[in-house]
Amino acid sequence: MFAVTAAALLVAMCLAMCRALLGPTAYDRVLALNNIGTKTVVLIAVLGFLNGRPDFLDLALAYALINFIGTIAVLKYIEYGDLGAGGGTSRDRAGG
Amino acid sequence: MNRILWLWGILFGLWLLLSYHFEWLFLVFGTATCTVAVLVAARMGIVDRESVPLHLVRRGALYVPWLVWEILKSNVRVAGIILSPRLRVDPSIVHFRASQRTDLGRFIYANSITLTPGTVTTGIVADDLEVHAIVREEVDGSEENDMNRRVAALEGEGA
Amino acid sequence: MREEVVVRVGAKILVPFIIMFALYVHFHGDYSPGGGFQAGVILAAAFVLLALVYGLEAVQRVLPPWFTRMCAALGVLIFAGVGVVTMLLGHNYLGYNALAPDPTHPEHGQHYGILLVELGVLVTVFGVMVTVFYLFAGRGRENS
Amino acid sequence: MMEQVLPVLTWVLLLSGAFFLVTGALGMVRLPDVFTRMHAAGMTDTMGAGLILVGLCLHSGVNLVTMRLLLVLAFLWFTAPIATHAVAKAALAAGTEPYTLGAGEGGADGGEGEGGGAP
Repeated sequence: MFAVTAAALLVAMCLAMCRALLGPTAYDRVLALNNIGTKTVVLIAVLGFLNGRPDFLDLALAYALINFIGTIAVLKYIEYGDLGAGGGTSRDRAGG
Repeated sequence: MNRILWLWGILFGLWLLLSYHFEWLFLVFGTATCTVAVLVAARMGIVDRESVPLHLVRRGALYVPWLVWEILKSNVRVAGIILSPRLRVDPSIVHFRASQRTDLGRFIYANSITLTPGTVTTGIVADDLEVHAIVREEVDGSEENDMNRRVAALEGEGA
Repeated sequence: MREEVVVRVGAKILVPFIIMFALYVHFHGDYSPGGGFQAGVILAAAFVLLALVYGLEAVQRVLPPWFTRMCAALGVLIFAGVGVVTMLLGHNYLGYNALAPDPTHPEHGQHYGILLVELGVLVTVFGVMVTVFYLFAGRGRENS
Repeated sequence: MMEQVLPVLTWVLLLSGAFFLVTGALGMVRLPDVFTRMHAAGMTDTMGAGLILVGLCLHSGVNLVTMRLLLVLAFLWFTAPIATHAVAKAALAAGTEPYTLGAGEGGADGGEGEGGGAP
């Protein structure tokens, strides 16, 4: 049954990848990438059970973390054009 | 100061659960680890009422099961929309007034709205929540009002 | 992104847990997948998240650039230093058995030695990652 | 009693989780614009991941693996709405027009204009 779940995950990842490739706006692509990342986290957990060695879960946690921070970083870069900007939404927009 | 100690305790408890080695060496490592984490957080000035919401724990335990049930219901609804042959979407942006008094309360309310598929919080300005809904009719405000009331109650009187 | 309530509160709650998790990954390198490299990356990610939310200046006040550059060098020093210490104790370079306080259990020396070497890796990776992020995020800042 | 129920329950949870995952991914492809796709993405983040991880928990019984699975689940449910909110807010701030019924072409125009102007 883990194999079935893993297959469903792969199918879902392919569909999300289509959206990442097609996506008309940059935000579609970011959303699809974040979604693929979430599915990868679940896939890591399922594959651990499939192999009978469920000790990859620390990796799943680390991956979820990097996925989240990566998404925030990409969005900040698109929105501000500057990864290190401080506060002040309107001020930064006016400056860039 | 009290919050710093609580944060340390929570981190150390999580360390023990993750590690599950009780030799002295690992206990020393755990102590050092949690101290470093708390020191960095304290120097950044991010240990306060918002980041260590101790006052929410008891009432939060009742809120989470309700939220999970809401998520389940709205998931089934959105799955129905997506799987129906002709997409019955009628997206629109609606505004809600959040009656929570603190940023933490608004954080919980906004995230609860986003977690239930069919509604996504797109912006918060003071107590005005901008919400994108996938079907206009289904967001008549009754469920959101219920959620709003529950989160405000979760926040309690002390806020 | 300090004004964005959701991102700011979320980051505030997460950062202490990320730092704790990073060091957990380091200290349990021999029981589960992980070790110094991953731990360094996760630890750096905590500071990257802080810099994304609070801005570069706020983080550099807590973690100045000279400190991260020093970390990058210090880690190599720890790594090589462990090797030199084992040589001074009369074993090979990085011959961990020399570190065992109890000669009947040389595997303890292995454990301590690997932890120390991994600590060097952690410090170096952390220093380099944060330095690279500082350079990227601060790019164009000096010109304007 | 429990020995017979538990595997069946695990199956049900894993399969329904897989169903929500694939439905959500299908929604990502079918729905018309980035804001509506967020709802589909939210489905995979909440129920898809949630049901599968809880199913794995039931399979493994009460031990350290369960604890870690629940930690992964808590982390996902904590960060997914923050990321989705950030995407929505950034898209709106950049001037992406949300798709609405009856104004489908206007919405598409706004989307493409945005794609060119984002950087």
